[in-house]
Amino acid sequence: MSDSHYCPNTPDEIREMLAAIGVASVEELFAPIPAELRASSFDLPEGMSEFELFQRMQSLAGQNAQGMTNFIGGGYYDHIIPAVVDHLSGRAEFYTAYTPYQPECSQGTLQALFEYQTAICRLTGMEVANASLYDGATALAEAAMMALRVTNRNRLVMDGGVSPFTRQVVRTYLDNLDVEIVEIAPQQGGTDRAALLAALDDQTAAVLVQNPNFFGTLDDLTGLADAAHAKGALLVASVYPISLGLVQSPGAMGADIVVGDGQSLGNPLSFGGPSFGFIATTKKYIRNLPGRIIGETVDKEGRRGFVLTLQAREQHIKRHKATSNICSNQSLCALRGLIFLASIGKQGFAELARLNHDKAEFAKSTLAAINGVTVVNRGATFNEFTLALPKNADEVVAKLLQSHTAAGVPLAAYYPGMENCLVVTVTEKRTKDEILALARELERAL
Amino acid sequence: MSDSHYCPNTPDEIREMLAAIGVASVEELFAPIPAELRASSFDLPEGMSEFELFQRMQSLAGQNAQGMTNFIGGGYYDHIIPAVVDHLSGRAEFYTAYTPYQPECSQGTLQALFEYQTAICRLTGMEVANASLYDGATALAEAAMMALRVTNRNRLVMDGGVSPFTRQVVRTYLDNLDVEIVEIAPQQGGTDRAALLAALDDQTAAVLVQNPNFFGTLDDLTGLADAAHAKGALLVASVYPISLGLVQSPGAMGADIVVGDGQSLGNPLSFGGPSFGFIATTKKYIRNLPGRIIGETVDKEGRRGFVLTLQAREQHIKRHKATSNICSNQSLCALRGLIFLASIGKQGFAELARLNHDKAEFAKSTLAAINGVTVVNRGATFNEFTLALPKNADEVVAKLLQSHTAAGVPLAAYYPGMENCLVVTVTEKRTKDEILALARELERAL
Amino acid sequence: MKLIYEQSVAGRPGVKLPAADVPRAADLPAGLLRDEPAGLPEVSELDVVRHYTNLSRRNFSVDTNFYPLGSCTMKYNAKVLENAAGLFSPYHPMTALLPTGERFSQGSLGMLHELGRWLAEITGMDEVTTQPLAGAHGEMTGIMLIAAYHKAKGNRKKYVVVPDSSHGTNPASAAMVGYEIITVPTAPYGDMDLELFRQAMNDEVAAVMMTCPNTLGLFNPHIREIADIAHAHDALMYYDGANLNAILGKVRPGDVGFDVIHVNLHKTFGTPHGGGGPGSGPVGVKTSLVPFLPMPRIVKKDDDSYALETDRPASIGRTANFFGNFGVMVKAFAYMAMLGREGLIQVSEQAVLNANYIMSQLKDYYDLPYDQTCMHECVFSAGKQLRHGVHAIDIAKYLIDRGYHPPTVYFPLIVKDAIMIEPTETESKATMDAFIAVMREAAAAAEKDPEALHTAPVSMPVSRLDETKAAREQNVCHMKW
Amino acid sequence: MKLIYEQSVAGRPGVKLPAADVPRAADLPAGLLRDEPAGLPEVSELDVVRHYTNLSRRNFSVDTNFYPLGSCTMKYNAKVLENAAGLFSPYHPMTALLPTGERFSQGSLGMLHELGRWLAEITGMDEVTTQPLAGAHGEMTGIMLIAAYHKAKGNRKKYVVVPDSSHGTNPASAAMVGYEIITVPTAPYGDMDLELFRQAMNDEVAAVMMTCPNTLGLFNPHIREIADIAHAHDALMYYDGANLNAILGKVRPGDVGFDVIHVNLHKTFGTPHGGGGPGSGPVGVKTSLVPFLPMPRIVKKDDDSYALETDRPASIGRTANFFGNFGVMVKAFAYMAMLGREGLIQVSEQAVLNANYIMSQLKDYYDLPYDQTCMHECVFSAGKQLRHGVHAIDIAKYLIDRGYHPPTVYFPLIVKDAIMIEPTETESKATMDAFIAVMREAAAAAEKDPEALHTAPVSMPVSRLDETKAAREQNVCHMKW
Repeated sequence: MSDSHYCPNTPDEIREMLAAIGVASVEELFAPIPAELRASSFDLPEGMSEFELFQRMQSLAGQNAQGMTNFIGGGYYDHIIPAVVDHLSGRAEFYTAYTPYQPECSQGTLQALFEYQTAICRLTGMEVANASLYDGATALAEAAMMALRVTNRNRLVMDGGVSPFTRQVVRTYLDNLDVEIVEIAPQQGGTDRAALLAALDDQTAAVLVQNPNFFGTLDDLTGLADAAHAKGALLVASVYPISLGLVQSPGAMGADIVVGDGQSLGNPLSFGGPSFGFIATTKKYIRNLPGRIIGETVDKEGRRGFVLTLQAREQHIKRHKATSNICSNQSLCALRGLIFLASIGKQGFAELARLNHDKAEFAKSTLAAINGVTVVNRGATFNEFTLALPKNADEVVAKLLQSHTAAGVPLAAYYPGMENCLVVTVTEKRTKDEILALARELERAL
Repeated sequence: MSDSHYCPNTPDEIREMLAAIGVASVEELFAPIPAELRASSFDLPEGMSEFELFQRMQSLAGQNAQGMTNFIGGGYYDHIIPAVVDHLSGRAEFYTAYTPYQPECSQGTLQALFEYQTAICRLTGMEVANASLYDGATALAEAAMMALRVTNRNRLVMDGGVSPFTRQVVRTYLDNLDVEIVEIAPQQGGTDRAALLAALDDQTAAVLVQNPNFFGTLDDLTGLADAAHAKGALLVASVYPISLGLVQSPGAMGADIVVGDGQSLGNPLSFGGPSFGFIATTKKYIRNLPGRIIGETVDKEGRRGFVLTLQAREQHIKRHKATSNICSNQSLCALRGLIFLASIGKQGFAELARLNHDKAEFAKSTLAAINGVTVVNRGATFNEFTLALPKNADEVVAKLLQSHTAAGVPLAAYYPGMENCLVVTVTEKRTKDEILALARELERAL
Repeated sequence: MKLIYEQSVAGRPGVKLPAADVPRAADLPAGLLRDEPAGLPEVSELDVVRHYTNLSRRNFSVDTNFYPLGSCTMKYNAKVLENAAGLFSPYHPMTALLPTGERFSQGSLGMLHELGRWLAEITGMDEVTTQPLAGAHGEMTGIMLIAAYHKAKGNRKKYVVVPDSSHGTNPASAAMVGYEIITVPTAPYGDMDLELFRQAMNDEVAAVMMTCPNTLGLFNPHIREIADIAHAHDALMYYDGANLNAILGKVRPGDVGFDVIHVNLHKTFGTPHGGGGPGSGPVGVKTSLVPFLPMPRIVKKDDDSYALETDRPASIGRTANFFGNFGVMVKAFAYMAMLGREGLIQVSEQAVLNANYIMSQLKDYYDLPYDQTCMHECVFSAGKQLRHGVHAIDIAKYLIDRGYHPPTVYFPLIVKDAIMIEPTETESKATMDAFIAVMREAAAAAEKDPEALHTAPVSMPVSRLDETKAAREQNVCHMKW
Repeated sequence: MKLIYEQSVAGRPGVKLPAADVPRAADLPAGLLRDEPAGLPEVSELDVVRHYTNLSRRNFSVDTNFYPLGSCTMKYNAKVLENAAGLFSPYHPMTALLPTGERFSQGSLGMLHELGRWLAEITGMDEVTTQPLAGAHGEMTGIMLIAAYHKAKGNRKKYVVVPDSSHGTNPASAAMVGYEIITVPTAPYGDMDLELFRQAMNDEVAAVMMTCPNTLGLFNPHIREIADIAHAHDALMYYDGANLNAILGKVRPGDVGFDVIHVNLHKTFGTPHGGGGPGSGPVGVKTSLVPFLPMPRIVKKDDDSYALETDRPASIGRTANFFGNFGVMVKAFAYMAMLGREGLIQVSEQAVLNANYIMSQLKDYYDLPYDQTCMHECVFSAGKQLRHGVHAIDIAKYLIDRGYHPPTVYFPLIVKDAIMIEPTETESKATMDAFIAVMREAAAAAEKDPEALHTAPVSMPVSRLDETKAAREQNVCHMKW
């Protein structure tokens, strides 16, 4: 029966098992399924050996363009990943385990996730974090729903500087609920603070912002937090974690819930996933957090140990009254984030952010020196900035793609009226030479 | 002082340590070295970050020709390596440990090497094997020296079908000893059996043969073993392990010492190393084996365990009277070999050899059908065969290299008079299409 | 073990970064500048390696232990899949979204498209979205699609029906989309009570969510009748794919009346569970729901190239930023390609054989509340053992000491002290026989020495942990408050 | 744990092979055909994975435990080096040996050439061969080069001189090349007795083999004088590079009179030890020995390309098939490139600091037969503990129970119950302090409870093993005899 070493039982063993069960054939075990319910088709290719498979996968990967120089971000960032991250997250005991339901034989995962939660709190300046969510976009949607629960209100004010993809996710999540979402159109790549403040009212559950925003602009959220709080609303900030090596923590700026995407912390681009979302808040809201939470405790002998805690919020116990339907987290990706942060370290993380900033500022001034090119952002940016070109940015980007330079994200598709604008991303992996080459190519294309 | 995370101590810690030692500076610790002995130069490049390093290494590797289609062997073979081999030999507990001097905390390595020794015995049809030697060539040299010790004689008869590289290694090893080596020139790609038998005398310690030989020719060694034994000499056979899935074991053919290179068992080509040499013999010669040997025993509670055994043969105890100067083995490569064999399995290993044979026979008949091309080998071959071309093989190979086809190993450099001859290797990784393409290219080049 | 933070030494340098090849930029304005670096560890690379290597050794996992965690399908994850996923790690998802960018991402887009086609064929659906990031995310997406369907038709719907044996994610996902939940009890024969279901149904029901085989491991033979009843109310049938591993090539949910399905790639298609994720939850739908699928859609053009379609006015929008958990999908795609048609059928046959074998060998030792041929998992109760004061959790902890990851316990909720065993097809008879022997020992120990079970486990770095303390103290971050 | 063979089940299939795309060939002649398949295991991929994963967990290793094994330089092996070596895995060594083949292997040849240049600079030698496969192999190669030198000059040489503190490989390697050994005792001050050495020297001595710092961890300040004496007899000076980690950038053996050196890349240059290998043992020589280096030589041509030189009539030939343990050398090359000049100097400084720190903290607890500033390692004696019947081995086994790999014990042979500690530069003060505390505990336990030390270790899968039984029974292969 078996020619696959993934189904190891031999014909003899299968015979013995059937005899022990008391049936004559494997097919007999499927007897509970009436014939009229049987599959009408199962038209799939023939299997292949591991060697043939790997060749096929190499061929598929080879159909993507090779050696692209990335000046694109838009939520995913091309950062250094120290070799230890792959090696340690590749430990089978981590990646072939599951949710640590049985804490005594899962202390590896549990302690690591507790350390991860700690790292997120320390980065964001918050008090509590969960063990990770799916990604940054769904994390903002969950945070929005959490704010609705916490405040028992039904109105959200969302800044237009939040990634258009993420805004779409938030809208999709809330579409069937009785929630009003007010979006504030950005101005010159920044928040229209006056319009935003004007939109706040006493039914507003939260203000949702992104910092740095989709244009790369940084904002001091302190005033916004105060204004939101004055109306009884929460400030929910989505942040780019690498920026937190340089930029004031959202906690210090007064945010009530902080979310973000952890891809830039040790997770490869991998065409968009998997990564992880993080969410952190203040201790008073802990019972409203979605997702798994790891807590410290002791065993009967008083030894420190870690467990899944506050599970009464969750779907497997609370079912439809749970804080979220989330069951899995992105444990392995969060572990990668933790190992990334631990190996880069406290000073290294600050240096990394600084290096990103320095490279981006160099690129900004270099590109802005091109005739007809101007910087859209008012004020400071981190790692990304927005240029206004003297011609349509879509065309320019398409042209540079041909020489395998991804020059930036053109804004036509996302911000009507910004057809000539381009968001350029510069991480620590981009060299001065690559930046200068981009400038030359861009100049040529204009 | 430190900016490297590989030297972790901080300036504060260094100060504390210096104070504890009672010196004022690290330099003071080097005071025992007189100034006139200090390094006159240390002119090395500046260090770099991990990221820059990996880019440099990618650039270096990229300076090798990419996508070569290998029809070359000559001792190293392009075989399938199941993914489990990398994953399991990549377990840090295996590769960052050292020689299992302390058996209680080294049972992983020890049991694995015991299983490896068993696998080698079963493949070769011998009774005992050591825990691996450096490579196949040095294994033959060690076997030759072992035969000299066992027989207390000083003459070796070495067949010219042994790889020319390996023969050179044997000669180099024995060059300073009082040993005569008689080499028997091959005929038509095979052993000149009559000449070899005629060379045997009662001072001959051993006959050294390779099976299949450098031309790919297989030989039934039984008669040779009998003839050697009749003169009191040993038969030492170097074998290609993949062939042992199909070909009679050297043990069954009467060999006294069997060696070979284990690269083809789960070790990558890696420009020629590391791989491992194996050596196996009969139980009566075990005390003459070079290298580490693992033995089974029990602990005080009667539990099975494994230890380094018969260490009294070895250099760290016997010093200049040791059976060899060998200290390390190629433990990790041997482990790869073991995992390769275990994952391919008993039937799979036979199938693998058959697949190699079928592909090579198909290639042989396909290439021999080209006008002017003939097969040199008389009798059966495994995996490799030798063609006589109608023109100089060096030129043909150089030509095909330009299209990244390594068509085979031309013999001019190794066998005077065989300037038109080419040894072609075909493993299970070469597809029918690649073989047909080789035929087309070869035809075009002739 | 100490926390990594407790190993931190001020000034210990981390991984070296590339040297700056550009001038240092001006500082950010004061209000934006962080006042002090985040309190990350200051440890050497060796510290990191030794810490996480040793931490990993405190886990049970499929690669180290038999892990018959029911409902989670903890099958062996082929190593080549890890290598295959690595091939795609350098590709940026935004590339495909740039003008003309699709042509630079044909490998990735093609893989996703073909994966979707295969999943559609396997489940009997018409189209598939690969965007959902996990099973529960797929459920929510599926319910959103159903909501969009009803909205487009002008249906006024308020309820989602689930059996009481359902996974908690089912009602939770429906609630996330704003539905109220109607729960239908399980009949003594182990399936949703057909009569009670019929009574529960009304025109305000948007969907019926079923797991089939259900969480008792039983296949519901009335599934088509249930679908007919639902459809008569224009309620759509949602298939929770958690147990798909039982029926590959045997039943296609789309054939028997389901309209929407999510597939847990990490369960059925052999991608590793990662200590809790990442998973991946593609959703398949019937034609009537295709207009509502999330954006962007990957389409195959006439010239066999792949493109992104964003002009889909009826779409529910986006459920994630990009294309889903791509790396997980690469592994699932490779898994399917490697096993192929026959291999996948064999998966279900052997999974079902293994589960029935374990059931047959343990039913004399543990109560079997629903004594029928099971599918890929079997659910016992520790009822017999309860008489000696031994609970399912005690059996579980005993197994830990014997080197086995426990089965799922206390789920499904409808079975008292449930013990839910799913061996999967990748385990051999030899492994199961050893497990069976230990389970029988546990049953014997429950009679003879219940106290020993109460104190288990004793062989792990920690014994049973105080969960109440954890919940009370809420110490979820290593920090001075 | 069971052996993999004991898990074998007849008929269990292994990894699937590619389908044959060619016709089946005729069978081999009967005499050549194997009569039955070799008795390899018949196990599933999961069996293999679980078995070797769990076996690996029965090892101590640098990544899991402090491993201060003296003379072995068990430093942390940076993970990026593994990745770097993987980049070169597809390249066939024969490619470079084909006609015009060098131009298709410029990356590999260039790496080897540059590695050789760096090693020459580090050791103060003129040229380097990268062919030797391990330290002992390098020693043998070095002695062969010396023999070739003497032969070419017509020198009649018969002896090689070694100090009694030398590694066993030194005399063994010299003996392999046919030399007789003269052993010179160590003086009370911890170095080869200069006067006895002078007396031992004669014109038939081919070479003097020194380890410097020696196996006591001490640097010999008379090294140049020794070299002068040797050279006066036209004996060459051989440097055993085992302890090179102590003197990077501080001393170059070539500067102080050595003519030949081997370098253990796996010790000094951070490549992992692999459970016993592979290592790599490049050999550096002064100009006078260059003509004898093994073939092929890698040379850099005027156009900066790399080529192989095979026409070297004086060469000793080959010591291995190809270019040495290439993959190991990639790691060493990457290590040197990453650390750079300053980083390598720091390696030795910190290695020496760490060793002296441990020495200073333990010398009140253990006998220190040579109480001087040490280099990268320090050698204690368990003399104090012997008075309570506690041997070095008992201390070692106690350490195992406390999670430390023991230091080297009973070597060098000239120290009674030697305990040889080499922390390496990659360990932090914190790690060493914890180790020091446990070593002090062991010393205290030796006085108070020697029996506890005799029964250690108790925490491992096995306790002390019966080595006599192993040697007597010689059960080295799982097979019915």
